[in-house]
Amino acid sequence: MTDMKALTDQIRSTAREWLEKGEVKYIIGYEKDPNSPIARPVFIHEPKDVDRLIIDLTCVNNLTRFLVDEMKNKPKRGEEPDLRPIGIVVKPCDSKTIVELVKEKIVPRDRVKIIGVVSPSTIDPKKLNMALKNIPQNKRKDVKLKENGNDFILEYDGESSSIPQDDLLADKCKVCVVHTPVISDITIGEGEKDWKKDNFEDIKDIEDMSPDERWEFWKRQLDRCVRCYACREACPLCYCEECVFDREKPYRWNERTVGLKENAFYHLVRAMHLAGRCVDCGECERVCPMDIPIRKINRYLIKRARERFNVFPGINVEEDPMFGSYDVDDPGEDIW
Amino acid sequence: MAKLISKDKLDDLLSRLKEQEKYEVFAPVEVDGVTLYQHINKVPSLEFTNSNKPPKDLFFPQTETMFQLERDDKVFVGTKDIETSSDPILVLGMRPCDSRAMLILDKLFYWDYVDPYYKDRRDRTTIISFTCTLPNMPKESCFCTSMGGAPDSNEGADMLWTDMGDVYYVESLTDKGNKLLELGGNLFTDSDQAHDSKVAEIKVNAKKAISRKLDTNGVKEALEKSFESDYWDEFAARCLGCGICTLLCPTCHCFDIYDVISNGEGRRERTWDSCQYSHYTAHASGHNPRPEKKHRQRNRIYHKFLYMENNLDIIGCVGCGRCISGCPVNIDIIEVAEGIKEAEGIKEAEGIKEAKND
Amino acid sequence: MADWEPKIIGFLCNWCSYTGADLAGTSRLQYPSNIRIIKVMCSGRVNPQFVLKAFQEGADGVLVSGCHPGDCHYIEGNYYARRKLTLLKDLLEFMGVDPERFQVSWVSASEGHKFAEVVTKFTEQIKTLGPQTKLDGGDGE
Amino acid sequence: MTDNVYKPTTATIKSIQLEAGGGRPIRTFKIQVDEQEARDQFLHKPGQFAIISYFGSGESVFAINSKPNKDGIIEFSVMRVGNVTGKLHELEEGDKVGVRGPYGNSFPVEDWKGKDIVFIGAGIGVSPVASVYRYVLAPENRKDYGNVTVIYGARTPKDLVFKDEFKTFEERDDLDLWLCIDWKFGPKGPTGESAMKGWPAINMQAPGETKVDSNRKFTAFVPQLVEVVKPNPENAVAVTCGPPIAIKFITQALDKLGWGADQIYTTLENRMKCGIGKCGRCNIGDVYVCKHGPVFTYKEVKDMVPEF
Repeated sequence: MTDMKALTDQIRSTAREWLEKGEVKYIIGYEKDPNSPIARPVFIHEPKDVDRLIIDLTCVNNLTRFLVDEMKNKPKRGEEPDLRPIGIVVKPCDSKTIVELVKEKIVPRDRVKIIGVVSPSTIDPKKLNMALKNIPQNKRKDVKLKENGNDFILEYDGESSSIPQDDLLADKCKVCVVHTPVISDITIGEGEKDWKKDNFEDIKDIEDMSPDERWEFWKRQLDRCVRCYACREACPLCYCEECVFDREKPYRWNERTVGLKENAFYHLVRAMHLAGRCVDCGECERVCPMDIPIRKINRYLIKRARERFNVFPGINVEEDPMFGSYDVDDPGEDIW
Repeated sequence: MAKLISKDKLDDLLSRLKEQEKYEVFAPVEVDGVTLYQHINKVPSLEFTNSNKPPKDLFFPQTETMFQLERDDKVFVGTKDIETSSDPILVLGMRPCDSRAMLILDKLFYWDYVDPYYKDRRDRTTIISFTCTLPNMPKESCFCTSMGGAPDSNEGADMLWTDMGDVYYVESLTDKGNKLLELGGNLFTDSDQAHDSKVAEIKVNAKKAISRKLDTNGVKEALEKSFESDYWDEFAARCLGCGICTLLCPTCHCFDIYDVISNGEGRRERTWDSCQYSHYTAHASGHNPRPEKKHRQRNRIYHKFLYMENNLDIIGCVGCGRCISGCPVNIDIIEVAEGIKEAEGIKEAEGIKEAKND
Repeated sequence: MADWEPKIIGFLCNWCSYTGADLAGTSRLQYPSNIRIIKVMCSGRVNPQFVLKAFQEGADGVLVSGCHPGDCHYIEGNYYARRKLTLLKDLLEFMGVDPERFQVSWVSASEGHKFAEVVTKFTEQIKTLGPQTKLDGGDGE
Repeated sequence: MTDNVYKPTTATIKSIQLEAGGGRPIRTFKIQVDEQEARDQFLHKPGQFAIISYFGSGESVFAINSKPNKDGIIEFSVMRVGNVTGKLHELEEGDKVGVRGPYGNSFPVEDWKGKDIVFIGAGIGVSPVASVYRYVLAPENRKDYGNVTVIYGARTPKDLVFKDEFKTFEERDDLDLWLCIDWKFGPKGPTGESAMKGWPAINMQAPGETKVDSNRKFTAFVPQLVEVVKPNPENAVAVTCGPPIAIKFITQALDKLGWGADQIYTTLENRMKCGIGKCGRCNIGDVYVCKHGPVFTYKEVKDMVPEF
C-alpha cells in the first residue's frame, strides 16, 4: 500500500525548495479539483502555492505534454528568455516519455527537473464515475479513495464502500511493468527497481481473432471516431509544429470527412508515427471521448518492435530512435 | 390527457410506424460501452445516461455531402443535387437537455438565411424526449436546471415520455406527437390519476437529483468587462486544444466546407469544425486572430454566454455536461463561469491579481 | 467480378528496381499490366503513409521495391525502409487488413527477370485475395 | 428542399488581368453569371462580397470590385496564397467558376449624398473599396457627391493595381488623385533626402509641411501622405482599407486632421466559410464579419474586441 500522504508531503517540500532557490521556472504537478473526484494538472509558480500539489490515485494525466508546450514557447520580442528548468511531477510511466523527449532532442535534459514518484497506480476516471453513480451528484467530488489490500475503499459522508481494485484501476496500470521512474532528479517513495516482463496479455484477445474478426472489431471502433484529435493533442510525443493532418498545402493528405475511410487512415498513420517511440502512457485512450481502444494498436507495435528489432523505447536516452537506426541483420523474411 | 404505453408494445409501435408511414427510427444504442444514436429496427434497452455524441448529429451530421459536382470531361463545371429521402424520422429517447439544444440550433440555422439541410431533417423529425429518471441519471456533470432546463423539460420535444417501470407515461406536445399517438392507436392507453401523481413524484425526484449548480446571474456582466482578464491565462493553461468540448456540445454548430474528389467523382461536403483548433481562424496569409489556446477557450465561453445571447437572444448552453465529463484536463464550464465572476469581483475589491504579479 | 482486374501501386527505387523494371521492359519480358509505377529516389523515401494512402484511394495491392540490402545507392536507405515497412506489414495484419496485399521486394538493376516474376506473383496473389474494400471505405456503412 | 443558399450558380470568366507578379501574384477576374434568373438575383451593393468556387477545390471569399450592375458582372481580385486561390490563378477566359452571394452589408452611399469623399488605400487593399469609388465616380452618380479625393500607395510603381483605371483618374478633373510608393525603394530610406526619380520624398518629420505643387506622386507611406494632402473633415467621409495595422495609422493621421471615428469607413476581413453566419469562425466578439460587416465605421471597429 502506498502512503499517498507521505508522497504528497515530499513532493511539496521538494517543490518548495526548488522554487525558493529559484532552481526551476515553475512546477507542473497535480492538484485536487474542487469540482471533481479526479485530480487535475496545475502550474505552481510561487512557493506559497506548493501546498496545492498532491499525488494520489486520481492523478491520471501525463504532464510531460505541458513540457513540450513550454519548449515550443518563443520568448516575446525584447524579453530575455527564462531558460531555467521546468519542475515536473512524473509517475514511472510518464518518466519514460521524458526519456523519449530527451532522446528526440525536444526537451534538453537540463531544461527539466524531475520529481519522480514511485508507483502510484491510477484509476480509470470513467470507471470511477460509474462506481460513484449512486452517490448524490454534488457529493461525488468529495469521495475519498483508499487502497485496502486488493480493494479500494470509497469514503464519503462518513460512509464507505469497497470495490475490487481491478474494477477501478486504469487498464494500463494493470499491465504496468515499471514501478520506479526511469529518469528523475529526485525519486520519492520506494519501489521495485526492476522491470517486469510485459506479456502483452491484454492484446491477446485481438491477436487470437481471425483476420476478418479483427477487421470487424477495428471497423466498429474506428467508425465512431469523431476525429477530435484529442489522442494527438494529449500525446506528449505528437509534437510536430504542424501535423500532417492539419496541413492543407501543398497537398491535403486526409479529407476532413469523418468516416471509416478517413478515420482508419488517420489512426494507422498515427500508429506508424508513434512506432518505436510510444512508451504506452495511455493518454490517447484515456482522453478518447469515443472510448476507442487506441492503446491496443500502439501496444501491438511495441510488442512487434521488441520482437523484431529488440527496441525498448523510454529507457535509455543514449539509444537511437528505432526508425532512425537499423541493424544489418534486421529480419526481413517476408521480403521477396 | 396523458397516455401510457407498455414497454413490451414498443416493438409493435415501431413496426406500425415503419409500415404505415415509413418512419426511420433512431435511438441511443450502447456498443462497446459507448452510447450513440443509431438507426434501429428493434427497440434497444433504452437504459442509458446520455449519448456520448450529441443527437445534433441526426439533424446536422458530422459530415454531410451538400451536393455533387458536375463533370465536363476533365473539369468540374457546376453542381448536381443529391437525392434525399422524404421519409419521416423518429428519434426515440432524447434527453431533455438535448431537445432543448435543438431550439438553440433552430435559432442559429434559421438566422436570416435558412440552412436547407438542417431544416429538411428538422421538419421531418419527431422527437420523443425521455425524462431523466434515476438511477441512470444524472451523470456527474449534469447541470440543466441552472440553464433553464430540467430533467423533465419538454422544450424542443414533440413528446415527453417518463419511465414508470413497465410502462412509459406519454405526454404529447405537438401535432407531430399527436400524429404518433394516432398511428399507435390502441397501443397507447389512457393514464389514470394514480399514474399522474406518480409521474409528478418521479419528476420532482429527478429535479432534486441535479445538485450541480451554476448561478448564471452576473456571468454576462462579468464577461462584458473581463475580456482582457488574466483569468483566461490561468484556466486555459492546461487546455490541450483537443476540441472535445465543442465536438460533443449539443449546441456548437461550426463547420468547414470543402470539396472532395474521389474516384473521379466530385462533391462538396461540410464537416463539424471547432473554434479550439488553431487553423480554424488562421488566414491564408498566416495571420491568426486567435493564436493561443486561451483566446480559443475564451471564445468558447464568450460564445455560449454572451455572443449567442447578444445575437440570438438565447444562452448557448443547456447544461448537458458533456464538455465537463469529456475534458481530459478537467476544464469545467461551471467553474469557469463562476470563476470569471469571482475574478472580476476580487480584482476590483482587493487587487489580489496585482499583488500576485509583483 | 469476372472482369475485375486488381489495381496495384508499385513504389520503385530509382537506382535498382526502376531500372530493373526498365530492363524487364526492354527485354520484352511478359508481366501483368496491373501495376502502376511510382518512381521514388530510394525505398527509404517510402513513408508508410504513402502505402496507406494508396490503400485509402482504392489500391488492391501495394509493392515497394528497392536495392538489395548492402547495395543501396545512398548506402543505407533500404535498411531504414526494411524496418519501417516490416512494421507496417505487422500493423496491417493486426488491423485485420490482409498483409499479403502489401509486399516489399529487393530487385537490382540487372534483375529484369526477377522484377517480372515479382510482379506476376504479386498480381496473382492479389487476384486471389479479390478487391480491397477495407481501407478505402467500401466496407463501411 | 428549400432554396439552397449554399449552392453556387455558375459563371463564366470574361477576362483576367494580371495586377502584380512575384511570389504572391494578384489577378483580377471579371466573370459573368450564366443564367438570366441568377443574374437578376445577384444585385450587389458597393462593399459586399461574393463566395467563388473553383469546383473540385473549394470556395474562397472575395470582395466585389465591380460597381453594381444588372448584368451579373462580378469583378474580384485574387492573391495567390492558398489551394483555392492557386487553382483560380490557373484558369483562363471562358472557364467556369461557381459564385454565391452577394453577402454582407454595404457602404451607405445613399447617406453620403452631398458629401465630400476621400478614398485611402494601399496595395491590393484597394480592392474592397473599388466597388464604392467606381459607384461614386460613375457618370450617373458623380453629381450626387461633392469633392472626391483618392490617396493610394503601393510598394513600387509596379505594384500599383488597376493601372489603366488610375490612368483615367489622372486625366479626370472631377477628382484629386495622390499616389505614393514605399521608402525602401528610394536610395536613402525614411529619413533620406532623395527618393526615386519622379517620386520626390515628403518631409517625414513633419509631413504636413511638405511643399506641394502640381506633382502628386511621392515616395511616402500612405498615412504620412494623408497628412500631406490634408483632407477637410467638414461634411465628408473617408473610406479606408487595408490590414488593421495600416488602418490604425491612417486613422491616426485623419484624427490629427480633425476627423471623427464615425466619419471613417473601412472593411474587415476574416476567415470565412459559409458567409451567412452559421459556420462560426469570422466572429470578432459578437460581431460576425460576414453578416454584420464587412463594412464598419472606425468607431465600430474601435469598440470591437481585439481579435482580428
